[in-house]
Amino acid sequence: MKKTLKAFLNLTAFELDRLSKFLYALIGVTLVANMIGYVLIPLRFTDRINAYMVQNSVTEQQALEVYGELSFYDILQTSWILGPIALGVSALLLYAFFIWYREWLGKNTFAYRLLMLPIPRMHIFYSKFVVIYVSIFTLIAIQIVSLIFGFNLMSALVPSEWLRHMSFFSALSMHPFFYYILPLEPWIFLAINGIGLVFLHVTFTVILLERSFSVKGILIGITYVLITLLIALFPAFLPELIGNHYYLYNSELLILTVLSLGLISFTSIMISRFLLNKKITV
Amino acid sequence: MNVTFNKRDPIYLQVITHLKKQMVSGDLQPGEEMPSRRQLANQLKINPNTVQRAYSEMEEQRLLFTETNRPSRITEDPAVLKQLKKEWLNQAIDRFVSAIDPIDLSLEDLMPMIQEELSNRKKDVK
Amino acid sequence: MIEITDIHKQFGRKKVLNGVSFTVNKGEISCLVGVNGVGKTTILNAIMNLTPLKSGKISIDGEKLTSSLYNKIAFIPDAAISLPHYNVQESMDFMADYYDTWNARRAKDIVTFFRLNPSDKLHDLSKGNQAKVNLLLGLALDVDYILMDEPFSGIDVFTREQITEVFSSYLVEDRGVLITTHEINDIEHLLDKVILLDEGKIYKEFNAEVMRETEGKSVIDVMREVYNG
Amino acid sequence: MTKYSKLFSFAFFSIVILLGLVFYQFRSQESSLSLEFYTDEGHIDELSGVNFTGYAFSSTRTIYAPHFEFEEGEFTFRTDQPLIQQLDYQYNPGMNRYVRDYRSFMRGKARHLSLFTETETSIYYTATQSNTNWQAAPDEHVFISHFNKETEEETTFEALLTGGANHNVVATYVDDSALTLVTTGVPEGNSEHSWLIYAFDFDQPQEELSPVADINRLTGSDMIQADSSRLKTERYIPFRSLQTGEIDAFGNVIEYHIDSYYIYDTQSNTLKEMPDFEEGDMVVLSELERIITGNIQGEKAVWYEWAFDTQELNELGSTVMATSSIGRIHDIFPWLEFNENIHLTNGHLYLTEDISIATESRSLIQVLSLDTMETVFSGHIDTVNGPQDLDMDISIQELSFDPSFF
Repeated sequence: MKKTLKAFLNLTAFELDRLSKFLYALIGVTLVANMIGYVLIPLRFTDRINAYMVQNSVTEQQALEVYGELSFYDILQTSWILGPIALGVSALLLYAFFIWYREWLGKNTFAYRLLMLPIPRMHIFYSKFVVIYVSIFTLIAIQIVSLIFGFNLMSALVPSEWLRHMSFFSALSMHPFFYYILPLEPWIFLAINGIGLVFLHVTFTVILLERSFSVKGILIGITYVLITLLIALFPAFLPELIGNHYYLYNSELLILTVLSLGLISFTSIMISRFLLNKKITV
Repeated sequence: MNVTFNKRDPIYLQVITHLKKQMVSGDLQPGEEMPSRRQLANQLKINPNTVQRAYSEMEEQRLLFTETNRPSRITEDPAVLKQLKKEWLNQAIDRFVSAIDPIDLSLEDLMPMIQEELSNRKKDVK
Repeated sequence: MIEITDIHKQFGRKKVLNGVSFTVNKGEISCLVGVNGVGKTTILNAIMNLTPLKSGKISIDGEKLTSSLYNKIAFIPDAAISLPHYNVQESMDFMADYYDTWNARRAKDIVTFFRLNPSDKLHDLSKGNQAKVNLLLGLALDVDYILMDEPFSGIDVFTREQITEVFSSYLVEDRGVLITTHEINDIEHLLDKVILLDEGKIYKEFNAEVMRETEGKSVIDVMREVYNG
Repeated sequence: MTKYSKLFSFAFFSIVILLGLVFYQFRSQESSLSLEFYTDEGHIDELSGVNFTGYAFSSTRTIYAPHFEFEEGEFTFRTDQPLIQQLDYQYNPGMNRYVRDYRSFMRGKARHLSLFTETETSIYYTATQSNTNWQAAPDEHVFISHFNKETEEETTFEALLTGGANHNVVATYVDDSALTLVTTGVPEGNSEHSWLIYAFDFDQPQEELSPVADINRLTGSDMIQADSSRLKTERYIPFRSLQTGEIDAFGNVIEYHIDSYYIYDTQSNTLKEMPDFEEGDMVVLSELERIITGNIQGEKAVWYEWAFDTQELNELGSTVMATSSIGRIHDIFPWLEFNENIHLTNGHLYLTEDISIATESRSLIQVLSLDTMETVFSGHIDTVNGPQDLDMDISIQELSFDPSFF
């Protein structure tokens, strides 16, 4: 038991090592773009207010009435902040595919090495999975650190009378992106990550289907995705099917949803295991 | 020690012939330890199982002997060695005679030629 | 003993293996011979559980294929199987991390024997040296069986000699070895068993030495009969 | 160990930061919000049996709008409840109580308080299929259920409502075994919605019900509102008619005027118009056999009891209202019901209003006794810190009564 755990950690650390440069690049882009946003937006705002005050020879108060006070939310809405997040999300999504396909790419068929390791092959599956999740959380954590820094930077760059009275968390929770991505509401955060987890399991399964059956595998994969969608959405459609929206309590629908997502995850793992052990081709 | 084997004859026979020649020539002295089959296989770049078979065959012919847990050695039995030399000579004479048989030459004519060839070879060696 | 019983394999509609059975014994060097595309690599992949079969059975010392198999068999494929940005030492460390059967002393010997430099990066190595690294990573494992796929393909003559030496060295001593090749010349003297594949079936399976002794034919002679006749 | 250092440091970093954010957010919420009543008059005990839900929204303190519930004199926040309970939460205290206490009876029943009538021993539920199936068109079939609180037995009848189409049950009044169904529907031979009254008796259940009254036809008005009774054990049901007032440039009505108040007697199935007051606002309420009407001018209200048979107005006395508008909201939109902020139960009037304090608002509640003509309770809800809490809006949303207290 201890030996397989060590092998799993080895493999996970190894996978992370292969991913780290990519992750550093994403972190770099995020931090640089964020910093630009944190400085540029407040400066542009103060410039505008000052210019307006000079041009129209009015007081601060009047200028603020025209432009409104600056809030952290205004900064959050710019693509300096949202851009890197969108980039990170799509990059990791692509990486979820790349993390498998790279083993077969090029002259180096590293799939040979991985599949011939004297450890359960599902370790490969789980290690790739864990590494993607570690990357997601690392990016989120970096984003949080950056946001805290940015909030303080903005407060330092702009006179406090020019700032709208809005707390750090109010600004974040007002923004749908951050509301869902950051752990502001623990249940929402867990739900989003739970859905992400199931999504990743299904994605991996589809990749393994393709790797095992090639073109036929893609068709099976699409069918599998449709079936999982059907299962996942089944609880949502259940009230319509029963013809009574109050027959099941919301809590029961949630439990059903959790169960169906769990079922999808479990099936995906079982299918992946079967494919990795019996059907995969190098 | 480089030996070229032909591909159509069993290699173990070719190995035996090679070893016999060394015994006859004195390259392998009576009582001398033989290399392990692995070493010999590696020297000759052949399969160790083939060497094994050659060794077994030679043991049967009592050219080699093995004491438990020791490497095989060349026989020290003078009768066997004598027999080997005799056999080797017989074979050589047999081949030589059948080769020159078609040429009509008397033994007297032949002797100086053989003598000359032998002395040439010895010079080459020197 | 690796036991291969009546295996069938199909790629699309093309039947590649059509009822192939043979065994690989410990202490023997066996060779799968056949022209390219005859399914030699597929058989090795199947033994290593790297490709599914349509039907048939493969067992290693009477056991089914599982991941614990890889503590018994090493496979040296005809492709680089370490990361290109790794150097030789890192590649060896990777193996040592996972394999209980990794024999560091033997690995060191092989590095010396092949005159490899542990700090060389794999993507800088010549094709011959890459093949040597592949051999190193497989041969340094204390396993009972070694499979090699086309160990000589596309390799210069000197490297080829070095690799040939491996087969008569202690590195494969007492192990069961299965090689695939379409170039038999260099290794003919080294083989115990020859398995000739043709059109998805075993055309002939024989002991090379017995063939020479009883029929006076070299392996090449037999191959000529099969592929030309 | 160095081999794992990257993995462990990434994992450690993200866990610390994520937990740190959760903790930081928890800290920055200061003490979690807690509410209490600030009593101006009387005693809070007067609110036992009164339950309500509402929200306390702050744009600076919290990241969400916490819904609270006031039940048995205690404030609880929705987010303080276990997750399962939060999910099943209804923004109505009566529904929450039903779901909690009669979970299996409530299964499959629409969560609109107006469809339920509760007495000390029973709960009645009247609904059409469209109440529970949002895809179904309003239809003529009503399901009438009776639930015995003691035996937990449920009896259900299905009846066909004739004389109209597209029915929507608005309220069901109960008197022993006799039910009075108040619905809106399109009467036969008409294209406009109308208030139709049906009668149903549990002792003699009929499969087909025909309307016993058409309020719109009786009043001659096509804009009618019904009293939003919480208990529905009254004999008399107040209705009122509206007139369109101001119309904007696009032809949209932006104001309505109250036209007249009517009282419907569920026993004689007759409708009578009430006399208007010359001046001031008029309020009409009923409880059991009583009809109460109030004439309010500013903060002074004069209360009368109106006899349905003799149509006599009998003055009860006068009270002081907490504000000049409490209990009466004048919405632009003609809702189905009126008296949303004033309720008569057990001889007491319960009035609510959101009052402004600077930029924020607080909810006010006043309880008047019609027996003593005294304010037995008056107070407002605020945070424990009081009005210095900035940007805090506190509002009562739904109020209901637990009949077991009266």
